[in-house]
Amino acid sequence: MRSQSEYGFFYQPKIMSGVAAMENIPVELDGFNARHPFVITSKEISSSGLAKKFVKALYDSNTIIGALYDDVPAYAGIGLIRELAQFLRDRGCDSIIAIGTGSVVDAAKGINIIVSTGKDVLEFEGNNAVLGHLKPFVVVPTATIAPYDLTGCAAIEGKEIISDYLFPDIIAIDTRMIRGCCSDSMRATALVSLTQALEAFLSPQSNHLTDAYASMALRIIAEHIVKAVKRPRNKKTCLAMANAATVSAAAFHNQLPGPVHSLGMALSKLTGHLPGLCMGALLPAALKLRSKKKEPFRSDLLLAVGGADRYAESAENDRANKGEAALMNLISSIPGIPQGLSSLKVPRHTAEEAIALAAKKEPALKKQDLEEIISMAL
Amino acid sequence: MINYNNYPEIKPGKKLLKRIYVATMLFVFGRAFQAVSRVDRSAKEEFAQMPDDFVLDFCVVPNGPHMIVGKDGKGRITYLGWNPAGKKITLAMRIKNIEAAMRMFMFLESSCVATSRDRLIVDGDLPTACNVLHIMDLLEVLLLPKFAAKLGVKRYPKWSQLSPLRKWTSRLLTYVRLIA
Amino acid sequence: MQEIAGTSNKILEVDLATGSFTVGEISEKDRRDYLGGKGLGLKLLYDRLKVGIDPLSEENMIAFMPGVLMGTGAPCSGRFEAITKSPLTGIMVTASCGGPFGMALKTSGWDALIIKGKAKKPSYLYIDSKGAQLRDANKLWGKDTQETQTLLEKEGSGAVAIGPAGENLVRFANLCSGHRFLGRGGMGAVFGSKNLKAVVAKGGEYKIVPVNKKKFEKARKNLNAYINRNSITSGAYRNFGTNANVNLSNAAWILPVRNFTGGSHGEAHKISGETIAEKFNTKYHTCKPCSILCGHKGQFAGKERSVPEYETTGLMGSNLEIFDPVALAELNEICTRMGMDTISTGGTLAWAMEATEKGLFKSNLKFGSTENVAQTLKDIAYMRGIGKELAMGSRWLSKKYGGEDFAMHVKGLELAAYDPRGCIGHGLSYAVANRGACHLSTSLFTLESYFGMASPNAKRGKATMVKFFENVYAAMNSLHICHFTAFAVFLEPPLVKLTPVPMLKLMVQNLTPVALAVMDISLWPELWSGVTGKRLGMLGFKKIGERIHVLERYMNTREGISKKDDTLPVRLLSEPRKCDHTGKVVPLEWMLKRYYKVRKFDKNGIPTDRLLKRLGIEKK
Amino acid sequence: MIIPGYYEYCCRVKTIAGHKALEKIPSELARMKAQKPMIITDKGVAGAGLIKIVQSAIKSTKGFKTSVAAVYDNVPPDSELTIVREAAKIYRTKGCDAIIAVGGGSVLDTAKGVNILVSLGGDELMHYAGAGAVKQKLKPMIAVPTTSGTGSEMTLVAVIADHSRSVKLPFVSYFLLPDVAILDSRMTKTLPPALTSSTAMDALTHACEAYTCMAKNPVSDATALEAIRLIASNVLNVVKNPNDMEGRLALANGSALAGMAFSNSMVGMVHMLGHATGGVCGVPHGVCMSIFLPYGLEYNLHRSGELTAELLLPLAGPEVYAATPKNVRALKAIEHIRKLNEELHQATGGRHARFLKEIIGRDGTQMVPKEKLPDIARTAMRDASQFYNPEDLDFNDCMMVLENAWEGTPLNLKKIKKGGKGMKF
Repeated sequence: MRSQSEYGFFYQPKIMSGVAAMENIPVELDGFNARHPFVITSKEISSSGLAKKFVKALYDSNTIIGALYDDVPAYAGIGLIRELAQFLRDRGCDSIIAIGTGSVVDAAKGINIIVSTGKDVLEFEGNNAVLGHLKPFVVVPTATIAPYDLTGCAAIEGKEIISDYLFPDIIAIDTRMIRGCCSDSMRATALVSLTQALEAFLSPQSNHLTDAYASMALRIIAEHIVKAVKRPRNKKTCLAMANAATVSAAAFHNQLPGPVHSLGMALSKLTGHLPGLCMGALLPAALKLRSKKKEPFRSDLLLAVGGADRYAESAENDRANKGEAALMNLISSIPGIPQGLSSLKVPRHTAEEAIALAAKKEPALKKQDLEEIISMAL
Repeated sequence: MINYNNYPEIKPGKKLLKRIYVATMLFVFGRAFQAVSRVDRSAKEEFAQMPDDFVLDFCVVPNGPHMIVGKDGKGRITYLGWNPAGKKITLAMRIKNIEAAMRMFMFLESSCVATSRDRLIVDGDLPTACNVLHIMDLLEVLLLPKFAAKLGVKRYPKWSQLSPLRKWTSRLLTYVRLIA
Repeated sequence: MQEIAGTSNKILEVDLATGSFTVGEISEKDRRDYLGGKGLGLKLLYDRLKVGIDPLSEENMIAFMPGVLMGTGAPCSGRFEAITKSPLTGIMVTASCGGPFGMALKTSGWDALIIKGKAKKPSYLYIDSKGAQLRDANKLWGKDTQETQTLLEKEGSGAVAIGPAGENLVRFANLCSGHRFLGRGGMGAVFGSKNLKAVVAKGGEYKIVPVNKKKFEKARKNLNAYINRNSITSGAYRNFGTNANVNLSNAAWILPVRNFTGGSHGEAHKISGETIAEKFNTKYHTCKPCSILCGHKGQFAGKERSVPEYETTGLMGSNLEIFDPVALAELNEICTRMGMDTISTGGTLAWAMEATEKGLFKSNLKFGSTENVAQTLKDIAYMRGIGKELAMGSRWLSKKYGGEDFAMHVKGLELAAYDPRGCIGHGLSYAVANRGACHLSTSLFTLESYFGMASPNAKRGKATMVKFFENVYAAMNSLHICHFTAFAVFLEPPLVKLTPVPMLKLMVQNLTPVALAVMDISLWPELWSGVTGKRLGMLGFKKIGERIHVLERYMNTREGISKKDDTLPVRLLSEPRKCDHTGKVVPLEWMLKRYYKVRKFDKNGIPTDRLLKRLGIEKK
Repeated sequence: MIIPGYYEYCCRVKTIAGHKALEKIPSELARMKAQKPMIITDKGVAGAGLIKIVQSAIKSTKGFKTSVAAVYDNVPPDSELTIVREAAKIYRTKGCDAIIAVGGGSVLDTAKGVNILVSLGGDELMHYAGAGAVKQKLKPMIAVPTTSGTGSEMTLVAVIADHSRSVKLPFVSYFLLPDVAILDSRMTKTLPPALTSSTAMDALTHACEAYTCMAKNPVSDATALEAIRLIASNVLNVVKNPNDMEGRLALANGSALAGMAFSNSMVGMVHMLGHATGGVCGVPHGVCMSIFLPYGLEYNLHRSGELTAELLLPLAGPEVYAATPKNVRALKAIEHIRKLNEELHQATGGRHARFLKEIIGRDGTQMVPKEKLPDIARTAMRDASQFYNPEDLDFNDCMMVLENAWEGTPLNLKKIKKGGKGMKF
C-alpha cells in the first residue's frame, strides 16, 4: 500500500466551534498582539443582521474594530482588494476578520497578502508562493461555508494562490452565524464538502494523516447531510456541517484536488451554477467511472459512510462494494440533488470547455478521465 | 472609491447588566471562600496544601470584574476585594470573556464543562489551581440546593463522602459567616 | 410585375452542405400567433433548432425575416430581422437592420429565409424567386463588408455580408447590409462558421400591396403625421442622429465613462451629435424607406464617413475616454469595414484597458489614448496577437484572466451606452433582456432619464414597466417597424400629448399598470391588419408580444438560462460612481423578484407551465 | 458523531512523515527563509548516531544552501534554565537562524526556551513565563522526535526548571509549537523493544483518553481513531521485528496523530495517576500509561462506556467488533488492551510491565512499593488532568484504582461511585 517516501500534513487554523465562539476572538487576537481588526463582510450578511451580532459579541473587550466593510460583492475583483488594503493601512489595523464565505474570505486573503508583504497579490500567483508570515486572520464562517474557504488557497481574479501561510489563523464557527437560509444553498454547500472530503479520501496519494481527517469529515457528512438539506435552519445540523467543512478542509489542503472538484469548479465558472450543484451532478459519474475502470474502493469507505456496525458485519472482500453502494445511496438520498449535467442544462460544448479548463489547472489529472466523467454525466 | 466615512471605527460597547451580575456572584464566592476556609474540614485540608504566599485572582478578561482571595500573614484565607492593583498575584484564573462567565454563573455550563470547553485560562501553579477548583465544587455543594448544585458538579457527594450532618453544619456556618 | 397581397408566406430553407433548398409554407396559426419578423423567426427556429448545440457548429441555423410591412411603404418599415443562436452568448439572439437586403428578399417573394449546414468551401448564396444558389466566394473571401457588397451589386438589389471579422469567427462579428448592420450577438461568426461570405437577393420581382388598403393608408398617414410632429423623430434624431443622446445622457449621468466608472464627463460635448453636425457638414445616410432619417454621414478630415451612432460614440468614445470625433469616425469606419459590433468591441476594449491598468492582462491599450486602438481593432478582426483573445468578448476574457467585476456584460453580451446606475429600471431591463445587455428590449432610459416620465431612482413599478415595454417592442419588432417610431406612437397621441409631464410621471410611477394600459398604441396593430387583412387589436398585439418574449425566454431557459444569469456586472451592483454623490447602485434583487412575479415566472426565472399553456407555447 | 456545544482545536505543526522525511528539512527551512539551523539534542540521541543521520540527510539534499551551524547535545533529562541560556549563547555566537530539536520531551522544552530567548532577546526567561505571554512569531523550529509516543512535538507547553530558585517555569503559547515535525522511520529504528512498547502504549493512551474524555471534539476524534488503529495494529509487530520500517513509520504517525488529539482534547485520570506515579516514584511515563489505561476506561465505564465501545473497532479490528454483542463491547475493548499488555509483556521478555508491582528499576528493586500508594494518590489529587475525566475522583477513588493496578486485578465495577450516566459536552 501507499509507499511514498514522504508526505506532509499541515493545518494552521485554530478552530473554535460552538456556543459563544465569537466572544473568544478578542482573547485569541490578543495572543497575536492584535487589538485593532479590520472586518469585511458582504451586504447579505450585514443586512441579515449577522454583522451586528458579531459586533455585539465583541462588546466588553479591548478590541476596536477598525472598520466594518460590508460591501464585498459576490465577485471580489483585484481593484476592490487593493482599495481595501489601502483602507486597512489608512486605518492602521493589525489583523483581518472575514465574516462569510467565498469572495469575502478570498478578498480577505488578498488584502492580507498586500498589507503584509507590501507587494501585489498577482505577483504570488501559482503554487507554494513564498509569502512569509501574514497578519493574523480570522474567519467567521456563515452557513455556506465550503472546505475550500478554510484552506490555504485563495482564488483571486480566477488565479489561484496556494500557500501554507494563507490559512486563516482562527476559525470561529459560532452557532449564531451558521444557520442556513434555504435548502438550495445548503445542498450546494453540503455537496462541496462531500466532494472535497470524498476526493481527499479516495485520492491515490492519501496517507494516514489526511485519512484521519477525511474519514471523519465523511462520517459527519454522511450522518447529517440529508437532515441539513431538509431542515437548513436546524442549529445542530448546521454546526455539524460547518464542522465537517472544517475537518475536510484539513484533508483537502494536503491533497491534490480531484477530478470532480476541478471539473465542478470549471463548470460553475462557465455556467454560473453554484459549484456544489455541478459537483453533485458529476459525483455519481465519477464513482461509476471508478468502478468501471475496476479501481477498487477502499474498504474503510464503508466505515466512514455506512457506520461501524455495517462495516464490521460485512465480509472483508465485500466491504469495498458495499461502501460504494452506501455512498451512492447516500448521494441519491440527498433531496433535490441534480440528476446529471442535463438537469443543469449544460450543453456538451460548454462541458468540453470545462474539461480543458480543469486539465489546464490541474495537470495531474488525466484528461481521458475527465472526458469520461463528463460524457457519463451528460 | 471607498467612502471611508461610511465605515467608521467601532468601539466595543458595554454589557452592564451582565457585568453587575457576574461581579455580584464573584463577590459572594469571594466571601464564601473566606467563610468556608474557617468552617469546613475538607476545605481546610485543601487550603493547607496551598503555598503561603497564595493570592488568587479570579477574573474576567480583559476588564474584570475581579475576585481576589489570598492568604494573609497568619496563613488564613481572606477575601481581598475586587481590585487587583498592588497585589502580588500568584495564581490567576481568567475567564476568557463575560459571556463565558455568564454561562458559568448562570449554571448553563458547569465548571467542569467550562474547563473542558477551554473557557478558563490558568496562569500559575497548576496543583494550587486544582485545589481552588476543588473548593469551588465544594462551595457549590454547600451554597446551592441539591438540584442546582447537581448541574454544577460532576458527582454530587455520596453519603460516604459527605454525611448530611456535616453538610448541613458546614452549609449553615458558611452562610452565617458569609453574611456576617 | 407580379403582386403579393400582404404576405407570401413562403419559407426558403437552404442547406449549405449540399447547396440544396426546400420551399415551405408558414402556417396560418404561426402567422396569427407571431405576426412575422422577430416573433415568427423565433417560432421557426424553435421548431427546428436542437437544444444545447454549439452556435458555431453546422447544426446552428440563421433565419432572415423581412417584416410584414416591408415593401408596403409604411413609414420606417424598411427593416428586416435575423435570428440565430449567438456564439457570443450561447443563447438566442435577434437583430434588426435597415439595409437593402430585407427589401430584396421580400421582393424576391420570400417571407423567411433559413440557412443551415456548412458549406464545404467559401461561398455566397444567391437568392431569387426561383430559389437559392450556392456560389463560389473565392474572389470575395478576405474582402471587407463594403467591397464585398460592391462586387455583388450587379447580382442583386440587396446583400448581407460579413467582413474579415466574421470570416475569422470573431465572436462579436456582425452582418452588414448596405451601411446598416445586424449588429449584436456575433451573427457574422455564424456566417463565418458556415463558410458563407454573403447572401445576395435579386429582388424587384414582386410588388407588395396591402390587403386592406383603406385601413392601411389611414394608419400610415397618422403615423407619418406623428413622426413629423414628434420632437425627437422630426427634430433631434433627424438633425443630429442618435448622437443627440450624448448630451442628454451626459446630463442625466448615464453616459458610460472609463469602463462605466463614471456617468458624465466634461468633454462629452465634443462628440455630441450637435457638435458633429456643426463641424463635419453632415448629410442623411439612412435606411430606405424612412421618415425619421437618423443616419448621417459627414466629412471627417477630408474623408466621407458615416457619423458614428450613439452607441459607438458612447462605448468607443467616452467609455474609452476618447473625445476626438475624427478618430472616432475612423474607428467606426474600421469596425464597419471589418464587420464588428461597435458596442461589444468598445466594451471589450474597455475591459482590456482596465485589466491592463490593474495588471491582469497585458496589452498596449490605455484609457484616453487613441494610440494602438485602430491597430488593435484590425488585430481583432484578423485574430492576430492579442486580438485573438480580445475577439472572444469580455465574458470569455474575464473568465480567463479575472476581472469579472468590471467585465461589463450580461449573459455575455456587452452593455450598451447607458449606465443603469442613473436609471435603475433600465438596469432591470438589462438584466432580464433575452439577448443579454440589450438597450432595445425596453429602452426604459428614455422614460426615466430623457423625458422624466418615470423616476430614475424609484424601484416601484419598474418590473411592470419592463414587462410592458418588452412585450410591446417584441411585437413591434415582428411587424417589423423602426424602434424609433415608438417615440411618435407613445408620445404623440392626444392623451399623452396633452397631459403635463409631472402629472404623467405621477401616473406612470404610482399607477403603473393603469397608466400603461391606457397608452394608445393602436397604430401598430392597425398597420399590420391593414397589410394582412386580418383583425388585430391593441390587446391582441400586447398578448402576441408577451408570447414572443416568453417563447424567447423559454428557448433560453432550455439552454440553461435562469435567475443566476439575470444579473448585472458586479460594478453596477456594488460600486457607486464618483460623479454621483448619492452613491447609488442598482437594487436589482428587489426588482428582479417582482419582475418574475409579474411575468409569472417561477422563483428561478423559468416560465411556468401554466404561463406557457396560456400563451399556447408547446413545451419541448 | 458527537459535535460538542463548544470546543477549540488547534494543531499548527506541519507534519512530515516518511522514510525519507529528514531530507525535507532543507526545503522547509528555505520556505521559512532560514538556512543556518542549530541542532539541539541530548547525549543519548547523539550517542545513538541519530544526529549523524540528520546531518547527512541535510547535506545530501541538493539545491539548498542549508548548513548546520551548531550542534548542542548537552541537554539533561530535566530541562533547566542554565542550559537554555548556554544554548542560546551558542546560537547567537554562531549566527544561527533556526532550531532543529532532535529528541524527546526535555530536548523540545529546552529548544522552546532557547527559541524564546533568541527570538525575543535578553537572557531572562522569567518575563515570558505563564499563559500566553509570548505573543509573536518566534524563529523557525523543527522538531524531530526520536521516540514514537510522547507527542510532545504537538504541545504548546514548555516546562523549564530554575534550580537557583527551585521553581518550575511553565510557558504556554501557540507560538511555542514547532513549525514542523519530522517523523522519520530512521529516527526510531534503534529504539529497544521495551521502550518501543511503552512509548507506543503511551501514544495509545493519549488517543484513547482523548476520545473518551470531556474535551473531546470531532477533529481530535478523527486523529484519535486513526491513531488507535495505527498503533494497535502495529505495535506488536514492531516489538517483535524491530526492523519493520513500515510499522515504525505507522507508529510514528500514530503517535503524532495521538499528540494532535490529546494536546487539544486533553486527557483524564490515566494521566492524572500516571503523572503522580512518575512524580513520586520516578517511573517512566509510558510505563505508567500502559498500566493505568484499562483502569481508566473501566472506572469511567458508566460515563463513557459507549465511546469506549466504539474504540473496539480500531483496537481489535472489525471481526472482533462484529462478533461482540453491543452491550459488552466496552468491556471487550478494555480486555483487549489488557491482552495487548500481556502480549507485549511476553514479547519483551517481561520488561513491559503489566502492573505497578512489576515495574523494576535499573537497580533491580521494585519502583512502586505498596506503601507509596497514598502518596501517589495525594499527588494525583493535585493534577489538572482530573478535570477532563468524565467522572469525579477523590482520594479514596484514587486509592482504590491504584491498589487494583498494583495487584493487577480488574476494578470492581460495583464499588465505583457513580455521579450519573453519560457525559455533557
